[in-house]
Amino acid sequence: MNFDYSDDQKFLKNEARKFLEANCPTSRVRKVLDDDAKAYDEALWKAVAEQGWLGAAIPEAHGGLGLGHIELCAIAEELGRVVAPIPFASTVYFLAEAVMLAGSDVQKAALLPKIAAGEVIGCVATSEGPGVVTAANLQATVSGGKLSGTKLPVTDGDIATHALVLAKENGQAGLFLVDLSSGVTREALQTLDPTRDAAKLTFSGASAERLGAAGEGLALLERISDRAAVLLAFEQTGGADRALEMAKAYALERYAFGRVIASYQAIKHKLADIYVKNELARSNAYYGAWALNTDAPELPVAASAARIAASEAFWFAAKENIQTHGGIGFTWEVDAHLYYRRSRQLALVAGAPRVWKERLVSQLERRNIAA
Amino acid sequence: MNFDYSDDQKFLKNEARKFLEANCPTSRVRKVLDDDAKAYDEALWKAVAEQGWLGAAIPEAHGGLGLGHIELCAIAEELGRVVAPIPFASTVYFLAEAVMLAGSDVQKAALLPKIAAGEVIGCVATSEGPGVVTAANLQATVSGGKLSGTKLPVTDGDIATHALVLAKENGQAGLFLVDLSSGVTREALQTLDPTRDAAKLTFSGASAERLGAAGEGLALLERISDRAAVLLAFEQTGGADRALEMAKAYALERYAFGRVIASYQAIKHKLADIYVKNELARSNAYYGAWALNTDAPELPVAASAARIAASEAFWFAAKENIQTHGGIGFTWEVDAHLYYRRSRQLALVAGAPRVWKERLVSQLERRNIAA
Amino acid sequence: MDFNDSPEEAAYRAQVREWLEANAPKTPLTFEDMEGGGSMAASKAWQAKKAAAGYAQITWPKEWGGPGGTPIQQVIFNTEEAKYPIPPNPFQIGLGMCVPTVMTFADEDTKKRFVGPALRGEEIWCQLFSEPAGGSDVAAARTRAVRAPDGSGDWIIDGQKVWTTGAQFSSFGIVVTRTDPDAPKHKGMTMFWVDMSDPGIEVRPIHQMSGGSGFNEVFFTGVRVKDSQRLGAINDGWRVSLVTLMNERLAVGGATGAQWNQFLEAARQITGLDGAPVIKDQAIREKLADWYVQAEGLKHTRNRTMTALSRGQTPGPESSIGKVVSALQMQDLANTAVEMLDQYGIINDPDLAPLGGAFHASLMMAPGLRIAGGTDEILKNIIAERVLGLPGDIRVDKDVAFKDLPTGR
Amino acid sequence: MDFNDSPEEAAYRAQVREWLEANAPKTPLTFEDMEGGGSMAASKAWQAKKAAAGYAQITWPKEWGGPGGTPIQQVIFNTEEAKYPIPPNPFQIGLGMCVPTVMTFADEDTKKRFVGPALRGEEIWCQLFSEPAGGSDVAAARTRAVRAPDGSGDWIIDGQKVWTTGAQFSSFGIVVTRTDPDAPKHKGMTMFWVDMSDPGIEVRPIHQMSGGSGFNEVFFTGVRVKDSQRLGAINDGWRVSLVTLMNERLAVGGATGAQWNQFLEAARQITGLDGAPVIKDQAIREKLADWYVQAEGLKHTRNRTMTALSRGQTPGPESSIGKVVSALQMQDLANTAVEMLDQYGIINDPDLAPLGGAFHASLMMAPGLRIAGGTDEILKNIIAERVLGLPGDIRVDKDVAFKDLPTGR
Repeated sequence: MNFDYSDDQKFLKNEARKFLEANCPTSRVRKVLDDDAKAYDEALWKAVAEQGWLGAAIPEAHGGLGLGHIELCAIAEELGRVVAPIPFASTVYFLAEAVMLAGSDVQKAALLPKIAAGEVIGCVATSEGPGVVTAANLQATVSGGKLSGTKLPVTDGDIATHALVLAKENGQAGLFLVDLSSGVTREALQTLDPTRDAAKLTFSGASAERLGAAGEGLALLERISDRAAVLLAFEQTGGADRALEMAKAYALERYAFGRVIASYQAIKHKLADIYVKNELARSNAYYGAWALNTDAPELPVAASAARIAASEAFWFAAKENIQTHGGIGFTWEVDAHLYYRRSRQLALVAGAPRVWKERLVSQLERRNIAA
Repeated sequence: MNFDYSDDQKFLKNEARKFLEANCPTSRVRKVLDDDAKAYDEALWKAVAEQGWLGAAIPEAHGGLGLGHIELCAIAEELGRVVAPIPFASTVYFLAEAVMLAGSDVQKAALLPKIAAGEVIGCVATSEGPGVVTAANLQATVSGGKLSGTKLPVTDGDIATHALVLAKENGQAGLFLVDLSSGVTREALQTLDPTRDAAKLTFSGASAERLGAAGEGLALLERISDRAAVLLAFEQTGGADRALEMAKAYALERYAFGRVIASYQAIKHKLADIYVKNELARSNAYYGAWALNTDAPELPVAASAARIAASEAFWFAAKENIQTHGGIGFTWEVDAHLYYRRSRQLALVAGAPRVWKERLVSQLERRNIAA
Repeated sequence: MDFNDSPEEAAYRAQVREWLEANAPKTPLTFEDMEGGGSMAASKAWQAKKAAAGYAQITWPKEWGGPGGTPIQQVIFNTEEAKYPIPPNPFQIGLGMCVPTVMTFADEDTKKRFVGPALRGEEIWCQLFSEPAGGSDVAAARTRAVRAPDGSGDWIIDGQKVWTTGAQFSSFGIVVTRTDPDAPKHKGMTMFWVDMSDPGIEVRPIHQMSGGSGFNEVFFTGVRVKDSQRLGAINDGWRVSLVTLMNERLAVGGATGAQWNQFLEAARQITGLDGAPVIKDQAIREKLADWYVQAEGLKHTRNRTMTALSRGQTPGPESSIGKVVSALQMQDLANTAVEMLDQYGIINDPDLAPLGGAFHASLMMAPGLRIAGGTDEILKNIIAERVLGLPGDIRVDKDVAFKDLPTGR
Repeated sequence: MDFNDSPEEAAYRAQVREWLEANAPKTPLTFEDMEGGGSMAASKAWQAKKAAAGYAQITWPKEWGGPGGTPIQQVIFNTEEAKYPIPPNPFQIGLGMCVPTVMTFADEDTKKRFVGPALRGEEIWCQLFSEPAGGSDVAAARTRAVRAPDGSGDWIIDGQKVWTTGAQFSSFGIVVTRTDPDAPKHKGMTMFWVDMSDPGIEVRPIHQMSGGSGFNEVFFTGVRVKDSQRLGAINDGWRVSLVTLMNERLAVGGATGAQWNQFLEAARQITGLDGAPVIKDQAIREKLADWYVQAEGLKHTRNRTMTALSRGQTPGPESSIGKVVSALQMQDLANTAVEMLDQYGIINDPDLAPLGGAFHASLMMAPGLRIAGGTDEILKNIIAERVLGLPGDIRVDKDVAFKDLPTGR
């Protein structure tokens, strides 16, 4: 039984924590929060590229470190702790994973080294409006290799160089790799987490290369989303842990009625509840990491469970962290709301938890029939 | 604004409480619980009839007290407090209400005085198996005024003289009044609340008179159920209040670590949570009572809300009452489990809360469109 | 059990309706109206009109300038008034809590000076109790008041208050200060009224995570007040503050933010899991049912409270459950609505988000609503102790000199 | 991150598998087998076999008759053993808690007398700590032990214990008594071992709401024990009991009762709101997802615990979350299943209810599971204090003579 980070992985994780504590304090995050014109922290992005993190799971042959996905999970957890304001998920969890999973040799050679070097920023453009995108309501269209249509919201759409776009081709949903250097107009969107910007992208004849087979765009998107979901679950777990730490630290230093508030059962049990949810999320995330790293057939189920547990845990931790802080907790000056916002951003960016619950149960139904 | 019992109603309620404290201590309830052969407390049933409660809402012309439904609600609340082991709901909330609502003059004259006198016991036979009964899966059939089919569970089916039976006639669902003196075999069922017995009824040519118009059985059953739901909500609220009182009394006398356990926030907040749910249930029940008493068009919505709130409140109060008691709470000797059982019996007897939630929301949808 | 007025109530309601129809504004303020203090001017004008007609503080006795009416009359007036597009009411904390405290403890001249202008909306009051070191714990006040060294009998106040609603537009405030740090915490406080324009008082708005700034910090730096501004005896400020807090108006207000019916409307229009509108989703339907039942429960709980008032009784403890239920519902409903939008849920631009971003606004307001005016935890303590009669939390700070109490930030 | 054995673990597992295949029962006990004490006889026979082969208490040192193995070896053995239809294990409380306490505090002769028979399953032990007046509060014990008046040095024990698992078939027990009521509660207790067949000890089963009787009350009436049966010093019983409680075995066990997959199966077969199977109901599906995710979370939390054992580390605090999650889930899942049956849900006859009444059994067991072995509230306190390092609850009973403490029933 070996169901934890190895010593090497723990070392890497620890180094990542130290690096981010030095390079991504919340004062840096607030620069992106407070400045509408600033979509991400460019300096941090460069530094992270220099650390090699963008290519952690990219093979050495393509300019990456070739470490594997457990190491990437460890990094994701640390990025989540510090609510890093960079397009890491869009670029690494989605674009790089998509290219590694379904890209041609040419595409891999062209994109992966640039991703590892921080020269390419990715984004995922699937949503076109309120609610769930389906094969039936999908509007964007690719014809003759040219994409037209409107996508919103697209996280990191305002700064991305490349997009994964869900669109119809010959009436069937496909997933396309789109170079954003032309044929697209971008409009910044106002979102609930200004530390992670999003845009509306309007395509008018942008060049689009299909990934995977014709008509299998939704299936491929699910496979990519499974991979991203595991990595996002680590970011969420990291965020949830940090929220718990903040709540605990405050509860231990704040006095009410002559006692630290951490001595009241209402607070003790609240923090215990957060702890329990966080540990369940961590355990589910570990199993997702194992499935991702070994490309196990359990990945879709494991990824769904990891995403559901992590989304729930981060939301609970983020909102009860504010509650534990009392009045000061809902002020702009205190960092608690950064985690509240990020918990919502991460829960929605790859599809809402309820969508994942449905995915999970349909798979359990099939598995139970098969068993 | 006059949204509470009147002084007269409070007096009646208080008298009912005193009567039941004297005549229905839990030692009496346990006689039915522990004795498989005992389906109800016959002496209590007779005493309750003598009090006139069975005919509280039955017009004087039909042998009742003609008091109105608010008074019946007050009595229901008190019966709920003492988990009375008698077929009051089956007889009064269902059978009497059904006859008053849809019975012919002949039926009213024949049944209502006997109900008021305690000579008739009713039951409702709709369910035929696990899950929701629908027009499509209904099997019992009436042909030429004769009923065949199997119904289970039928609460009080082993002691009832008359049944309300949902059955098909000419392919359409109808609601029938069935005299149980012949054409039926009864088999006692083992249920989760042995203080309220139930049976399986197998009909083979029992005489059945249709209530209401042909093919409108489900609609009529809904109207009757709305009325019963309000009355049941008062029973449930009464039970929930008693469970809270038990929890509070125990918490104030039980010491742990040198303090009464009522001084721990975990217990204080638990009891506060029960209190909040109970008050929300009471307020919803009052609105249901108003709608029932005035035959208001709001009744279906008000009854649904009353039933949902009361079912939830009683369940929560009953289970957290056990929890507050700690070890002794889950022993047979302590009365907490009587309320736990009854909370489940009452939540299921007129359809599970989720069925009522669906009814509520479909009505809100229609209302919202109409508005 | 009905919703009818008694004959007296019906008569009062008819009189109120007639007066409102003749006097209340018929159109909401426009954005232009509200600019440059226009909103406050409208509020003050409406308050003056109400005061002149005896509708400003209906339950106030004649000696305080009120008509000496009943609580149910106040409720009737509020209900009828709410049917008109009246301007905001910034007077409630002053009239409901501060001025009654002044009335109770001040001398005749002071009463004469303050009651009229407050009632007519000419002067607004704020309540300066909470401090950074003690939110719910009013007796943790550290703001010092010491006698001026010049022997004048004046007091010098130094310290900081926080969560002060309306401080930026208040003329006066009542402030709890620490006058004897050697006494136990409840026995060394003194209350004063202060002129908010005095030198040394600085008001800074608090920037909330929702973007709003409804609260302020108030800094006292060497603020000099006369001994005649003292309310109650020296070191008796805790008892005085209890009078203020007991005057908190009945919590008959409803929840704010987006409600179940708005959710239902939105759910009709959003694509769900299988391409059908999300309102067809049974998980969503059950949540809707729960919210509806809670909201109806609160509404009819308020009806029970009003019934007690109508019968001349003191409302039962059921009136205390409102905020603890509605704030949590607000957070859950808003979050469910945002998640129902799926990826689109991150967009909170009022031009793009459903209902002009009302769900998103609720999501950002809810954490504050769960805290302001008593946290969920404090409210449950209050229900447990005052309603159910359970013991108070064990107090370790009762018999210790204030200065020796452990403190954090 | 993988689920593989280390080479040493793989070798041990292979050895265990070989032994089990040669020695473990291959068919479950029939009802006939179990009658008339047959179940207990089978349990004892299997325990004796394991003891002879060095698999009874794998981590016990050689001086106690064990093989001196590692915790992960015990886990491996348990995992492999669970694949066979082995009889119930009534030895765990004795071997896991009581006997180690005896080993720690008793003299060499006592050790020699007790260790072998216990290890071989010949003698069963029970733990007599809880009392009616103090469930979670072991130090509230009122059962008195006083010196016999005859000067023999013997002790006379009077009082009542409760929640004693296995008392009815135990040969011996360890009992916490009050020996100095004038001392503070933690400082006046003394521990003894007792022979359960001694006159004056009466065992009565506790009838639970679920119908079961897994626990007992044990009454002590003038029970005479020798001073040599004392474990540890006089009035040092609290420290001795801590040793017992620290020996509580690792909570690596799973939840009992009906699980999500049984719910899923049942939901396929039951008619839902619109006549379709209830599994199509999205509210039910979301609940299923939540239960699955919780159950998987617990399963993989146990994997993390085992990883720590495998690495020779002390497992982290995550192992403490199991029961608080699974007991609540059991109650919620069972109740949802029963409600899913609609009116039919009241029927708990195993011949008629789904899964032989398993959901109904869970519904009646869950309240006990949420309490036995530490209530939800006590477990959350433990997580808050031992895992998160938050302060303990304020204690009012530390420095007061036991006889002066307020008590209820």
